[in-house]
Amino acid sequence: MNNILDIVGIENYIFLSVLLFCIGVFGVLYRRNAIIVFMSIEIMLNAVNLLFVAFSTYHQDAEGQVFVFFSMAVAAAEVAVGLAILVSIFRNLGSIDIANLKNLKG
Amino acid sequence: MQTLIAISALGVFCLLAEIFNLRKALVPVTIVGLLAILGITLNLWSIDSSIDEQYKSMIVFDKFSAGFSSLFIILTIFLIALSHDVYKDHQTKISDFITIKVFLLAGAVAMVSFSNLSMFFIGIEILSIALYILAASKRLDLKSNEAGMKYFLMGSFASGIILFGICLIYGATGYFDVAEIYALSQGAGLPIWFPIGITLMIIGMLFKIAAVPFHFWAPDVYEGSPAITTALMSTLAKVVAMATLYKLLSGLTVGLTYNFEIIIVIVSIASMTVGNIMALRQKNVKRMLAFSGISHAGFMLMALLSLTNAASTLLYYTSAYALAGMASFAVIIYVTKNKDNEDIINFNGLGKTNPLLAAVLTASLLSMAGIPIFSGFFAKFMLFTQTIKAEYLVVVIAGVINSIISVGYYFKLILAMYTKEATEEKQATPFVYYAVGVISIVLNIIIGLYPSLVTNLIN
Amino acid sequence: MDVTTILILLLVGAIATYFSGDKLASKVALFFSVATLGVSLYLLNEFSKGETINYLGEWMEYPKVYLALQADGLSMLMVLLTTALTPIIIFSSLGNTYSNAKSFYALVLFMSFAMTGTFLAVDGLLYYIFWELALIPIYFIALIWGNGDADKRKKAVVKFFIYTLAGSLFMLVAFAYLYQKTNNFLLGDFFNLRLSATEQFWIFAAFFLAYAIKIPLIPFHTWQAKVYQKAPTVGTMLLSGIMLKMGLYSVIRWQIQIAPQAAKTLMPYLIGLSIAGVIYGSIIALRQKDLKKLLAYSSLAHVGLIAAGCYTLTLDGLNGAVYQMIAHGFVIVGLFFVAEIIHRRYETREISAMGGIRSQSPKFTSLFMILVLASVALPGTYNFVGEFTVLYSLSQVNIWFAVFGGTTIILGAYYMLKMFQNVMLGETNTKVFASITTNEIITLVIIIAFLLFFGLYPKPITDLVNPAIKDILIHINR
Amino acid sequence: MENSLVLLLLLTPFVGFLFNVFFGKKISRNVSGTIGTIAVVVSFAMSIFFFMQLNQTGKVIQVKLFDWITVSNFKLDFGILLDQLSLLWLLFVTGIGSLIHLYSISYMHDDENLHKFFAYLNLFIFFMITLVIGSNLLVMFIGWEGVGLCSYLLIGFWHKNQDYNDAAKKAFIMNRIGDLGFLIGIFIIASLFTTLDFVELKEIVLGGTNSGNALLSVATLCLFIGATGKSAQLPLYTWLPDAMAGPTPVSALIHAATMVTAGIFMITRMNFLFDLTPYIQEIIAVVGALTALVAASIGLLQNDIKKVLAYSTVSQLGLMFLALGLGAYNVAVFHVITHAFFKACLFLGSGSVIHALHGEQDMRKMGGLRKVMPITFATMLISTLAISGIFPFAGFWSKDEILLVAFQNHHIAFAKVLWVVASIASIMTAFYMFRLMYLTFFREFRGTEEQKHHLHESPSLITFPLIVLAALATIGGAINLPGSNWLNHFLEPILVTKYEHHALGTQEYMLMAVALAGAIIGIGWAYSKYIKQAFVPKEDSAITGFSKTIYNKYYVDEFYTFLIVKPLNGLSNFFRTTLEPALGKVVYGFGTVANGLSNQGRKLQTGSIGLYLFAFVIGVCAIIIYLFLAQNIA
Repeated sequence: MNNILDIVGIENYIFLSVLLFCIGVFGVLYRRNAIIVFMSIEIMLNAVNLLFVAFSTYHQDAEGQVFVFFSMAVAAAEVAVGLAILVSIFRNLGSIDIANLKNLKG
Repeated sequence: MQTLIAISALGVFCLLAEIFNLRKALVPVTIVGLLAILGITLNLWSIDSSIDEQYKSMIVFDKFSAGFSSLFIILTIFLIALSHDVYKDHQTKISDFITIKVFLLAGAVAMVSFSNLSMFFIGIEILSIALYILAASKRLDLKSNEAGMKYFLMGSFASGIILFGICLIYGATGYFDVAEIYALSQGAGLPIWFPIGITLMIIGMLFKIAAVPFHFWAPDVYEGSPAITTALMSTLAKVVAMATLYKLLSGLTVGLTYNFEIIIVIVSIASMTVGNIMALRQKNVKRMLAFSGISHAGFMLMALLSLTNAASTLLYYTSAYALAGMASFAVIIYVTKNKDNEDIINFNGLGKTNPLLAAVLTASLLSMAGIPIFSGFFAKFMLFTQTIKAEYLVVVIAGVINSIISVGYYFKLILAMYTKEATEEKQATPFVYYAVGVISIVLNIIIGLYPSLVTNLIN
Repeated sequence: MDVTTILILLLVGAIATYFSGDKLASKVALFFSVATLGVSLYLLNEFSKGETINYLGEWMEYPKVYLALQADGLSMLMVLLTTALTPIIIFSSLGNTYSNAKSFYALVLFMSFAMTGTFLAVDGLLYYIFWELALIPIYFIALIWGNGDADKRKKAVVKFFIYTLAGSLFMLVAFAYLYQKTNNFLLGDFFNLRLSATEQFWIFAAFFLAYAIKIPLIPFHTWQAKVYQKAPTVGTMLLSGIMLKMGLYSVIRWQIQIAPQAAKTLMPYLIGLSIAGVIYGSIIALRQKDLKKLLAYSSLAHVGLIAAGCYTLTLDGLNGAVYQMIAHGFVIVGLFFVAEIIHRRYETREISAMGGIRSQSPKFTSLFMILVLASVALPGTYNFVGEFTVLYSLSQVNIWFAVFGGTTIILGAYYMLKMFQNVMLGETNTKVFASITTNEIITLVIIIAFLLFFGLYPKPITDLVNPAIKDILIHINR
Repeated sequence: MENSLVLLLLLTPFVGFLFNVFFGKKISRNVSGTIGTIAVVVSFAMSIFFFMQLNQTGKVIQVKLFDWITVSNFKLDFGILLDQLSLLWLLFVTGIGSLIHLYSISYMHDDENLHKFFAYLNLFIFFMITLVIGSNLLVMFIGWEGVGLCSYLLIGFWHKNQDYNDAAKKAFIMNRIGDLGFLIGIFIIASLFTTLDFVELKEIVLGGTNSGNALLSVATLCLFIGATGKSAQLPLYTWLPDAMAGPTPVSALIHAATMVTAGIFMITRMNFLFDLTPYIQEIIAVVGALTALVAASIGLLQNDIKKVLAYSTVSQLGLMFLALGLGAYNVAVFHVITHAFFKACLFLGSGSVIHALHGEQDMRKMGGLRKVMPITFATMLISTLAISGIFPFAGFWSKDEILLVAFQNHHIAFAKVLWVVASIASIMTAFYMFRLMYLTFFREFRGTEEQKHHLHESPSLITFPLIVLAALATIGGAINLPGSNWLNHFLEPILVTKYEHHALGTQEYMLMAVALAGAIIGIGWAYSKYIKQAFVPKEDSAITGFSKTIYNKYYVDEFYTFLIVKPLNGLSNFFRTTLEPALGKVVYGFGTVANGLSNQGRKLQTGSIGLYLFAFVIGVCAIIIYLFLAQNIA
């Protein structure tokens, strides 16, 4: 069977995932609710994952897709830790607004 | 490779120890285990830089990785030794902390011995996640939480960037295997996103070593985290990141392009200057050392300007820096143990109440400031010579000026210890602080007097 | 036996002193310093017999550093200056009691260890290490045992430390640069480099920064007066008696030899600057209210003249400079000790609070008088020999240098005699001046005897130094 | 043998010094004085011995003790040279020295630091001998500075009085100014001839053709500056009058007879050089004449008996320098010797007067001492006649010779002018000297009753030296009577330009007559004023007009203070209070700037994650963009 990329073209995948990535970045930059920030980060990571898959098809080898599994696992672990921290913050602070975290400065 | 396996095994053992109620014995056992592993690692010099067949294209355990791994192990030993006293109040969790540290070490070793980008990614994530946890490990302390959160957010952001970088490289070359990529990178005709990928990865690492302008997290996180975690970050984590960055660049590319060297030069100078200048007016010691760490990162970046032969110098600098840092943190942890903050005032009159620790701290600060016979001096000197050879005199001049500035704040601490009157009388000091402080500073001086001990490990 | 013995002895002495406890510390330190003096005299004898007392050993492979210790006439003389002054200084300090004496005397010995090393090392990095090491003990001595308001002192001392360190770091860069070319730090190999004019200029400048701050030459002298004033007298003696000479010695040993071309081109300006320092120091000394500060400025003037001698790059200039170093080393130590003697009795260094001491303590007065006369280079004292030679060399370069440099003869007499008059003469002081102790007399007499003897018979020193300087000139005029 | 004798000559005073320093306090007062005196007498004996020897053999004695200073192109040994000149000086230095020591035993008897006094005197003699017998310029310089030191010590001998100390300091520093000149001169000579040894120098100079060498003129000028310092010539003379703060024997020995003549000695030593530099000689002559005039004019109105003598010393020295400038070294030497006799006598006499009046020095409070102190009066009268140049006293011959050479000189265009100036000076001399005599010894006593009650002639220890000196002042002229000219012959080996002996013609007699007349006029003037009109000088406050200016020494001291001392101190203050802190601030400046930046920088570290991430992203973008641009440009 012939490669989907012959039809669509790898560039588009790249542009798409770059776009996604940037959306993630901006989300991280401009949202103050920790949960949403997490999600934005997830978007970034998934944008990359998407690209991985695209590339792996492009190169016709599986490594890329394997890597995606790695990264997903890692991301999950990360988020788990992140949420844990968030919980304790919520206990102490009663809010999950990252803008309130300004005790350490100077 | 044995090292990595052994470390992971040790980590697992620690977890089991929790189950079997071996908490008391945990610390000593772990230390012994690590010493054994150190032995194994050092033993590897008989087999010189050979890729381990069994894990083809995943792990390469050559002199570079062996050298740095041993440094990491030593540092971890110190940290674990300290944790015995630090965590004696919550014995229940001690095994967790130790386990995390051990796994963190595993991640670190993985980072300096990867031969495949996936390995590198996993390593760095193990390290980071462990650090997030440790940073936030004081659950009830808001500062600690904040530190953890900040570190987590920015860290995972950086991970995203790194991942993107890896992805682009993979896209450009079709390989995760370092050797393959290197081979390809020599030939022309790689798509534009290959250099972008490299750049993004480097930026990610620059974040990890807290180089300007990616340094903002460092002071806050250092200040907020528990002292022992700060110690870990400023010694182990920084060194790991630096080593990895070097390995990445030397592994993936045929030397840096001129433009990229310019960037390194700028970042290096900026880091030195910003770090030192900012440190001048800090009251909190941990924060001060965070900034000093930033400036040291700037120094270490010099090594990247002569990629081909700076490995030994880098190892030397990092060990000098890390040992001095470890010594100073041993003292800092002791002094600030029962304090609510780590301000310099707490060090007043230490010269009288506890001359030995004061001497240790003084020595370590002098080493960081780069005063002779302490290894810090030779480290700086080697960097300078190498950078002059690479014809980046301007960086050297900046470095010199910065070392002058740095004396300013290092000596604030010394002055406090020797000229101010003590606020409280001497309290009992657990032996371990003396042990860690003295041993590490002695090691520092020894490699100062015989740099070849370290420099000969690599090259 | 070679020169390492001296270093080892001093180092061991420092350690032994530290562990001997506060009671014994001063005695032990004194013992070791005297022993060192003995050893160095023995070595001098060996040296003059033509025995080789140098030491050359490997130290580091990378960077390539040798333990290269070499004693030619010049180094030998400077080492003797150090090992002779150290016991005198320690002995003079017996009259005081220091808290935590063991650390104090240990630091003193350690400092003299470092300075001796500086005078002996002919390997750039080794030399630099000693150079820096000498800084640390004096920093702590001045910081912890100094006098006056703690914060002011701290400010002065830290400034001193950072300032001198700043200077020397540039010297380090120069060494790093040279290391690129030779792949080791041996002075001998540095000579053989054919450095371009620009290289020489920059290297010379880097060295100059280090030395101008250490010596100090104007306008780099601002640390001096305050530190001299704040430091305990022992520290001041070490600083003014020996440490300044490190800078001047280094000018001869390193700076003008490694970059002779630059030295030659810059000569007029360097001499001009030094002489400006002479005049500046003398004038500013006229109106000092604090005895130690006055002496500080007087020594600023003197070292200015010495530096001028060094930069003439002539045989006489260098010889004279060396003579002056020795003479000044002794006389300034003596004078600071005099200040200390008065301080022990009057608890002040304010000149205005003194006066009318002569009628109470004629012995002390006479000794003080002789020191004053020595410092104004009266013929018959060794200072005259030095000053004459230096001024002569200046006159050979350009008569006007000699004229302006010579103003020190007039101004020196002016401020020293004025000081002497206000401190010692006049109506008998109401405060009782306890008669001077035997120890104090011995200390002063030793110094004076030295100055007078060599003032009349300088030949031994001349014969010791001359060959060394001749060799150096060969390197300069290569 | 000879060497040891030379050393004996040199070192006995030094031994005396050491002895008095270390044991003076323990032994009785008279003993220390006696020892001090003996020490000098021994040297005197030695001098005589060598003098005799030289007279018989005519062989100059040279002794090289040891190497001293070595510089690149020549060596300086510590050598001794006993030739006609040095022996001549030795004779009267040690001779008068011994007399004055003798005198001091009694004069200083009540002083607590008697032993110190003698120690210093001995030390002075030692250095003076060194100065005189040194075989090269630098050894001479040792003595040169040494005597300066002793003069410093002795002027400030009563150290509790800060004014005296000031005077001492002034003397030393003024001398130092000269010494710098001297040193520079030495340097130039050394670089020209690569030796400082007198004998060698003379050979080289006479051998080579250095005349007209500009540097040489500079050298001699510098030497002369040195001389002006030591011998109190314009413009450096002001220290000498102040030096009268010292005990009177000191004034007699150091500031009249011996030390102040060192300048003349040195120039005479170097006559072969000065002969080559006529311009400098002219300068010397002019300076000498002017000094003579100025000092004499100041002397006219002084009321302090010692001040009068001091100024007269300055003016006499001026005359000697005039002679030197005219190339008549032997005449200068002649006057040095006679002057030593009568001036020493005068000082000692005044000392005896002061002694009798318990320290009163103001002539306005004296008078009528003739009857109570006959010996003092007689001796002083003789000396006064001598200094005023009355026939046949010593001063007449020497001074007349000076005027003669001034009148007959053909090298200097304006020699006649100089002659006139000198003559006026000597008329003034006659005037103020007799003014002194009249005010002190004639008419009735003007002091307090209490003083009058204690008036007495001084003990024999004081009067004996007076008598001896007076005798010498009378007959001293014999050594160089126009007929015999023994001194001139004696000095011939030293001097290059032979002094032409002109037979005593009418001109000479005329000049003598004129000089004598001048002296008599002066005396008459004084007589009419102070005896006939019985005039007594007014109180200081009452003095007005030009005489006030003169009385205040033309305000030269004030002028110097204003011109040099004040600016110097001002500068010093400026440096201390303004420049130093400024320089300090510059250094601190770096630190301040850094700290300031630090404070600003800390504001950036707001703690807001958003900002941090923003900076992060900016950094990323910046780097990537830079790379792109660089790529495309390249």
